[in-house]
Parts: sequence; C-alpha cells; structure tokens
Amino acid sequence: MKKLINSPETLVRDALAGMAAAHSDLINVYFDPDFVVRADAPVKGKVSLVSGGGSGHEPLHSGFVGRGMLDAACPGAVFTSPVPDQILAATKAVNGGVGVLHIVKNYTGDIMNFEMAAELAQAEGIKIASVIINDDVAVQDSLYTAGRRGVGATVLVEKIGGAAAEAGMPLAEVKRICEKVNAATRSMGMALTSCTVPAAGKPTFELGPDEMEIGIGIHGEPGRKRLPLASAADIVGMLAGAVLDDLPFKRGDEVLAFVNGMGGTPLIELYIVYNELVKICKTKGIMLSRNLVGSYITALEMAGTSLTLLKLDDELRQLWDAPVHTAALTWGV
Amino acid sequence: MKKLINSPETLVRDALAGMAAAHSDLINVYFDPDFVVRADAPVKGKVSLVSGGGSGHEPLHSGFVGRGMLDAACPGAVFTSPVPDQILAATKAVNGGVGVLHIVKNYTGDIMNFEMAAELAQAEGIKIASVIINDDVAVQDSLYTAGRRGVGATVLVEKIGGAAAEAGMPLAEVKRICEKVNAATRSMGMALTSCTVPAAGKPTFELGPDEMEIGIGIHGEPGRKRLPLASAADIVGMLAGAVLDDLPFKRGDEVLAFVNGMGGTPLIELYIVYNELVKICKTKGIMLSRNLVGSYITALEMAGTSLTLLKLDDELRQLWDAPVHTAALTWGV
Amino acid sequence: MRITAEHVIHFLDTLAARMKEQRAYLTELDSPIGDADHGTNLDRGFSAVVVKLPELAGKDIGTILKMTGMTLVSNVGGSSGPLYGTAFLRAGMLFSDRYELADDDLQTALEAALAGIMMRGKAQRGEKTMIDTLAPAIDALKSARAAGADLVTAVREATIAAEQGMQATIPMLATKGRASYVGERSIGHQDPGATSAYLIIVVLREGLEQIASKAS
Amino acid sequence: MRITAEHVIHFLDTLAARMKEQRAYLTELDSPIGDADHGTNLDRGFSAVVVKLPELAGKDIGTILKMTGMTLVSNVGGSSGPLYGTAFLRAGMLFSDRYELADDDLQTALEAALAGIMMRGKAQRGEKTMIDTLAPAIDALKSARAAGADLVTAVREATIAAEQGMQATIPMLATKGRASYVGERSIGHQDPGATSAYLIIVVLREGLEQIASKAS
Ligand SMILES: Nc1ncnc2c1ncn2[C@@H]1O[C@H](COP(=O)(O)OP(=O)(O)O)[C@@H](O)[C@H]1O
Ligand SMILES: Nc1ncnc2c1ncn2[C@@H]1O[C@H](COP(=O)(O)OP(=O)(O)O)[C@@H](O)[C@H]1O
Ligand SMILES: [Mg+2]
Ligand SMILES: [Mg+2]
Ligand SMILES: [Mg+2]
Ligand SMILES: [Mg+2]
Repeated sequence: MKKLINSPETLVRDALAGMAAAHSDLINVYFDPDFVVRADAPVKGKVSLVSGGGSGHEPLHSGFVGRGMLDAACPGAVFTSPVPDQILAATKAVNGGVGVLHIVKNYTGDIMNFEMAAELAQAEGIKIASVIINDDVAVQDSLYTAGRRGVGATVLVEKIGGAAAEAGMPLAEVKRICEKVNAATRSMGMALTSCTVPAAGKPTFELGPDEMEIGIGIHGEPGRKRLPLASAADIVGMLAGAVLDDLPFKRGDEVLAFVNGMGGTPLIELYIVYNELVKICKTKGIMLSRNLVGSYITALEMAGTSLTLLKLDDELRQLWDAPVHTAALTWGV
Repeated sequence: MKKLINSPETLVRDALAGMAAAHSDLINVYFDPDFVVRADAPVKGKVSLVSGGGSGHEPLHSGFVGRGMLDAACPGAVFTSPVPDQILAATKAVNGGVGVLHIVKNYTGDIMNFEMAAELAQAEGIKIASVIINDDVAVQDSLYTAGRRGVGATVLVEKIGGAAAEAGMPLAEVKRICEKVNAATRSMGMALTSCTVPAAGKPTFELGPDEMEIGIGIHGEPGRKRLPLASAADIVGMLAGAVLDDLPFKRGDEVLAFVNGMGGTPLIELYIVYNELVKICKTKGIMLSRNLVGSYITALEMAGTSLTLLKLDDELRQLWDAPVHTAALTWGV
Repeated sequence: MRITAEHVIHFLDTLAARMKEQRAYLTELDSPIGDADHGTNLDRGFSAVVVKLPELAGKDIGTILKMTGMTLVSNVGGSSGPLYGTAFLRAGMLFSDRYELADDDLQTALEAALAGIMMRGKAQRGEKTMIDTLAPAIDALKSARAAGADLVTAVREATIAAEQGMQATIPMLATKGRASYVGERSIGHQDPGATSAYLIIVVLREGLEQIASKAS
Repeated sequence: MRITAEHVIHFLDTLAARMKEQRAYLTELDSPIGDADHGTNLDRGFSAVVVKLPELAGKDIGTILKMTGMTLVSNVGGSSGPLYGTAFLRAGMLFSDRYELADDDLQTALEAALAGIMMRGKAQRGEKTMIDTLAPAIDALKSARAAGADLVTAVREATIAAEQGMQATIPMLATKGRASYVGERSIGHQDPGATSAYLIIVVLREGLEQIASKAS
C-alpha cells in the first residue's frame, strides 16, 4: 500500500487537521466528535445544510463547507458513514434557528446514522429535514437493491441547495430545490484501477492490466460488470448512453455536465473525457450550458471517472451561478 | 498502460479541445500551431505573460490562462517543450503593445525553443523579456548540471507576475517581480509511483512496492535517490528540511506554502502532507500566512507530492491575494 | 443457571477480543461485495466497549448492555453500528436493575435484539444479512428449549443453526445493504455481517459453557 | 563522387525510416536518464520532413537541408528539435543554389552542423550528449581524408569513431541536458542523443556506399 499517510488509524484526523490549518479563514474543525463547520456558523436566520459520509471522497464533503454551500460536514472513518454523535453535534453547532437540512447519500449506513441523529436533534427541538441523494444509474432502483447510490449529484445538490439557503429560502423550499436537483440528475462511473482502504491494506478488488470496471461506486465497491479496456470515446459512450437514456435527457435540454475524477486520474484525462461527452451531446442536440471538470467526489486513489448530468432550468442555473466560497469550489466572491 | 485516452497521438489535442469546450468563457484555443490565450486577448497596454512547456503537467500551464495570470500557454507534446512556432504565434496573439514576458522553466529544451521564438518575435518588433524558473533544490546548481529545474515556483510566478501585469506594471517591473518570486522560492518533490508516457507505453522507471523516489522532477525523470517507503511525517521532514535549509528560510519568515500533488495522489493525502509541514514550520518559527494545497503542476498519473515554499513580503502577498480568474485558480472575482 | 453481570462483562470482553482477532477476515469478506471495512468497524466499536467495561463493573445488566449499544452506535458508524448498537440497546431495555439473568432471559434478549435490527434496517430473512444468522439461531434455541433441553445444549443447537444460516448467505442474492449494488455478483460470497453475527453466537455459547462447567 | 540533390532527398527519406524503426529503442534509452521521449520526438520530426520531401524534389541542396532543419525545429520540440534543426539549417546555409556536392563538402557540412549544435546547446565534448558522437566522427573523417582515403572509406572510419563515441557516453557523468539532473546516476547509461547521432552517421555511410556502388 503506497500512500502519504502516517497510519490508517490517524489519517482522517491528520487530514482534518491539515484542512483546519489550510482553511482557517473558511472553516472550523472540531474533534471528538469530528465535524467541520463554516467559520461564521451558526448563521442566524439561515437554513443550515449538514452533510457527511465516509472519508476518502475528498474534497467531498469538508471541502464544500463555506459560504453558499454546506454549513457543516461530518467525516466518518474511510468509507464508513459518520456516527450519530458527529451529525448531532454538527447539527446543533450550525443551527440558525430556522431548521437544518441533512443531505444524505443513499447508503444503508448513512441513512441509519443520519436517521438516529435526526431523531435526537428533533428531541432537542431542532427542526430537521432530510434529502436522500440517489443518482447512480449503475444500480437498479428495485425491490432487489437498497436503491440507487448517491454519487455525483451530491456535489450539485450541496452547491445549489447551499445557494438556496444563502438566498434566505425557508427549509421546505431548500428541501424542494435539493430534491429537484437530485430528481433531475443521473450519474455513472467507471474504474481503471481499484483503491486500497488503508485499514485493509490491499486493493478492494483486483483488475487485470487490460480490464476496467463499469458501474463502480465511490467506496471501491466492485461495479456491475468488468470489460476489456477501451478508448475514452468508447468508455464515455457507454457511461453517457446509460445516463442520458435513464432520465431521459432529450434533444433541446439544457444540461450541466460534471466530469469527475475518482482520485488517481489526472486532469488531462478528464478534459479528454469531457471532450468526448461534448461530441455525444452535440449529436443528440443536448446543450451543455454549465460544466464542472475535476476530482470532486473521489474513492481514495482509484483511477477512473464518473459522468453526472443535471437537467437545468432558470432556477437551478441561477442558483448554480450564485457565489460560493469553499476550499474546493470558489466563484463569484 | 491504463489511461482515459483515445491514442497517444491525439491526447494533447483531445484535452485541449475539452478545455476549449469547458472554458469558452475564459480562453480561446488555437491549433496548428497549438496555443491557448485568454478570451479577451490581446489586452492593449498590458504586459502579456506567455508560458508553456510539455503537456502532462495539467492544469499547468493552460489552466492558468485568464485574468490575473497568463495571457497565453503553449502546450508541447507530453513532456516535450513546445516548438518556436507555437511560442511565436502565442506571443503575437497576446501582444498588447507594451511587451511580452516569457516564463520559461529551466530545461534545456524549453530554454532553446523559447530562445528561438524570442529571437523571431524580436525580429518582428515585439519587446520580449524572459524569466527562467529554477527552484528545484533536488538538483545542484553547478557546472555539473544544466542548473536547477523549474517546478512549483512556476505556478507562483505565473500568479504573482500575472497580478503585477494586471496592475499595469511595465515589462521591466513584471520581470523584476517574477525574478523576485523565483529567487525567494524553493521546492522539492518525491514519487510513490512512476508515470507512463503514453507514447512510451510503460512506466519511465520502476519502483518496488516498498520503495519511493526522492527528488523527482515533473517529467517522470528518476530522482536523486531511492529510499524505503516512509511515513508522511518522515517524507515531509526530508523534503521540508532540504527546502528550508536551501534558501534558507529563517525563524520569523512569512511564507507561502504550496503542497502539490503529482497527479495520482488524492487530496486527502495532500492535507496530511500539509499538516506535517505545518508542524515542522511551527517548531522552526516560520509563519505560513498563505497556502495552496492541490494538484497544480503534475507528472501525468504519478503518485507523489512536492513542497514549494515562497518567502513573502507585503508586495508579493498583495499580488498573491489579487483577483485571479482561470480554469484552475479563481478568487477575488 | 446463574448468569451474572460479571458474566456479561466477561462475555463482552471476550467478544471484543474475537472481533479484533477476526478483523482482517471480516474485512476480507466485505471486499468482494462491500467496501472492505466491516472488520475494522466492529473492532473499532468493540474496542471502545472494552474501554468502558471497567466503569460498568458493579452496574446492572440493563445498564451494561445499553452502554454497550450506545458505545457501538457512537463508534462504529456504517451499517453495522446502528444495527448492532440497536440490538444491544433493545436487549438492555429488558434488564433494568437486573444483576442476574435466568435461563429464559437469553431467548427474550436475542428476540429483542433481532427485532431492533429488523426495525432499524427494514430487512427480512433471505436478504443476505446478519439476520440470516440470527433468526435461525433464535428459532433453534427456542425449539430446543421447548423440547426441554438445558440452556447450554440449546445454545449449542443455536450455534449450529447460526453457522448454517451464515453459510446459507453464500448462494443468496443480496437485496439489502451495499452488497445489493453488485447485483448477481453478490451470489457466491458469504455475507460479512452474517459472519460477525455468527461470531457473537459462538462467543455466547463459549461463555455459557464456561459458566456451566464452573457451576458443575 | 557525385552527391546530387536526389541523393540528399533519398538520404533524408532513409533517415526518417531509421528513426521510426529505432523509435522505441531511443525512447527506452531516454527513460533511465531522461523523460522517455527522444524516439517519439525524432520520429515526429522526421516524419514531418518526409511529408515535405515531394515538394523539395528538384530544389537545390541548400534549400532541401534548410527546409529539413526548419521542419525539425517546428515539429520536434524538446532539446533535440532545436539542436538537430540548427544542425541541418547551418549545413544548408553552405549550399545555396548547389545541386551537387563534391567530396570535401561533406566534411564542411558536418563541421557546420556540429558548430550549430554547440552554439545552440552550449555544450562541449565529454558532457554526455550527441556531441560525443559527432565530434570524434568528424575528426576521423578529416584525418582519413587527410591521409588520402576516398570518401566512402573515410565515412566508414567516421562511423567506427561515431560508434566508439556513442559507447563512450556510457561511463560519462552527464553535465548537460536532462540527464544531468540524475547526477551520478547518469553514469552507466548510453546517451539517447549520442545514439540518434550515431544512426545519422550510419545512414550517411549507407547512402554514400550505395552511390559509390552504383557509380562503379
Ligand atoms: N438493512 C440491513 N439490515 C440488516 N443488516 C444489514 C443491512 N444492511 C447491511 N447489513 C449488514 O451490514 C453488513 C455490512 O456492515 P458494514 O460493512 O460494517 O457497513 P457498511 O456496509 O456501511 O460498510 C452487511 O454484511 C450486512 O450483514
Ligand atoms: N546542451 C546540449 N547540447 C547538446 N546536446 C544536448 C544538450 N542537451 C541535451 N542534448 C541531447 O539531447 C538529448 C535528449 O533529447 P530529447 O529527449 O529529445 O529532449 P529532452 O531532453 O528535452 O526530452 C540528450 O540525449 C542529449 O544527447
Ligand atoms: Mg462502510
Ligand atoms: Mg522531453
Ligand atoms: Mg462495509
Ligand atoms: Mg527526452
């Protein structure tokens, strides 16, 4: 296992301490329980957004804490959802008196831990609403699964929902907008390599030198199928096809395209992926009016990419364009 | 070789096309010869900054083209400096009439190609000045080397020099500031893995599962020595020690710290590295007043990190804080 | 057969040691159909429980089990944290101010624990989870007791049923939890949670055997 | 011996084929002490030259060589682009409006080429570069000619000296170019540029041998 860490036991806290030191102007980091809040929290009279999940997806979620996005993030152990204590403490720390929205990726562990925290927070008289993110088309949403995973849409929901809260919208409105974004977003990912969970010490799955894994999640879970390595054009064709057909996205739709790197893939390759996506959308008459290209929701050092498409309208576009000031996303300020 | 590409022959242009599509608000991309200019170029009456080098270091240089940073970037083949034709065309395209500054990393190829381009541009009556970046302490600056390599300082020179030009400073001033930044900056890097030049198809050097390479450059060149894998604390101790002693940085100095990822290293590890650097600087009484943590000058998918420290003063801090609006760095706008 | 608070604390101590010992194995099982953290999660959780045990000495069994549940919830995370945490909490609620348990208490405790897991996780038998170990174990315990077997014999029956239940998850298609994401590919792998649940039953059996042997 | 413009074009065509054939080998040599692109760079450059050859048919040798140099400069990049580009440009400057070369022209052409490389790269012999192949080759050519050898014999001598010069870079410590960054570690590796320079001399020898054999 080749990583720049001190030990599997200390890595999450070492990284949080590094973030705290690097971004003291934007965030405050608390330990025992561990959570990250924006420097000016609680913002009185503003709906607060709290998210969280296992670590290993950086910059998600801590890198998105700040003005115009999240009020707090709760980082669990690597790939392990945070515990209720973290979520409760973060919720109380950012509560501005007009309600707190929990943004939860659809994984059994995340759901249960946020649920328990929400019950406890409500018992303390805090108004709580939750949105479940489930945009991964690689998983069938059926009786035979725990439902679709929350992946790339999480970043878009946190940005757009954060802008809605910053604009002073009430809890129900912010929740509506987050659900609207989730409902209008679809994603799919692939891996060229597995990743190594530090405490496990070896790759979660083995991929041959000429193999790739299609439909992977962000926890190094194996995907839906293994295929021979293909060109960027073919890979993007596969991912984009599945994503476009699912919503479905139609000719004339205005779309935000998010090309994400899984952690070990360099930017030059992500632009190649974006270029292939642009070609496909051109032929299908889909208008890419906004884009985000970079590694924003990762699986440790996994090499690979995921495509996320969001159908935009004026409301969502304006909220996307609104100022944001976080460690990982900054514009308009 | 596992990469998201179509072919080694097309990858640089595919990526440039992707950048053009993703950032049409910021840049224009030209082909034959290939170069990238800021969307509003030429900016009349402003000194223009032109840089370039081999591809494979993204976001350097193209990701730094835009307001407050570079006017143009010239991407060569992977790890191969651009040809004079590209540099000349870019220089003419951005010339605002008050001179063009070439920012050249200290590699024999880059020096010679920029030199030839500068001669041609001057022959066409364009005022040209050049700064050579050479901050890599892994290389001894002696009769026995081509001098120190230009690495992390390049990003800082492009940002700070770009701010100086944006502020309307004349060519000589912008050159002075760029040279001041280069003179006050030191860097050193290490690799956990090699990288694979697409056209070569296999890793440039082989590293055992428990080995690391200290003192690597950004072209997958092997480093100065190979050591057994160590903890983040030990690695940062090694790199920071060499960097701090070289300038030297002294107790009480105000410093900008740039923790860079080599392309395949995830953000969580870079924050761990930054955390170790903070500890060391604390004990040495060095004040880290500014920082940049991320993968900004890479070597394809190489896993590893580099540390870059810049001794700040009021002039440099103010120029660093000045607004910048590029694909890879944005603040204050 | 007398099951005292000290016995319960000793059981938790042994269980924590077993989870640490089996940590790599459980994480290994969590790799092909999960995210390679089940062993790490449980070891982290039960290690935290061990730290708490000294201050629990002398406390009633209800308090001990509830504290265990809360400690698991507060330290494990993931799916198994809330699930096992709720299980111990529910069992603990039955024994407020009780310093000793009678033979029949074990069965009701396990039933309450399973009910808590099913409430929290909304899963049924046959979905390739820890439930597929615990449910048949409890059935076996109950029928053995109904047939007049003593507690140790009954728990031995339960352990056999637990092992069979655990192995029965191998051919199952996962329809809950992370394993469900890999669809058909989940078939052929033993469920990590079903395995950790089996370890719990085994440690329980060992504990009761010890008590019995000491008693006789 | 008559060296015509057609011969020069044929030489460039053969040289391009040789660089493509040796591309992987040259890049391989550039890996331990460089950045693994020398073969790719030269193949890209000489392939561009080949594209230009048709329109050069019928042109004078000066134009052909200058065009070759400019095409290399415009398509190679890196260190070798300006270096080999300048070499061909300098040689070309000697032969404006010349459609035929005499025996002594080869020597002056190679000397001009080397001077161009040394001007551009500011390197001397013994720094582990292409110069360490070219300089001894030219020395050998000159002394053979001075001793009265015919051109083919002299170029055969030059090729032997070039090979020795190339091999002599193995024990050298690099003090110029990328190889100098690895310091002591550059010792023990043959320099890629010295190797491509050797290939040029070899193709030159083959070309002259052909011309001679046809003539006789
Ligand atoms: N809904 C559920 N009900 C009961 N048990 C479940 C459920 N979902 C998952 N599990 C159990 O949890 C185990 C995984 O636990 P763990 O790996 O610690 O959590 P995570 O899946 O969040 O990483 C699975 O093997 C399964 O036995
Ligand atoms: N200053 C110099 N003078 C002469 N030859 C040089 C000089 N620097 C480098 N070279 C030659 O260039 C070769 C490397 O060429 P190439 O790999 O194409 O360029 P780069 O080093 O820029 O990647 C070296 O092997 C060496 O022979
Ligand atoms: Mg997990
Ligand atoms: Mg090169
Ligand atoms: Mg798991
Ligand atoms: Mg090279």
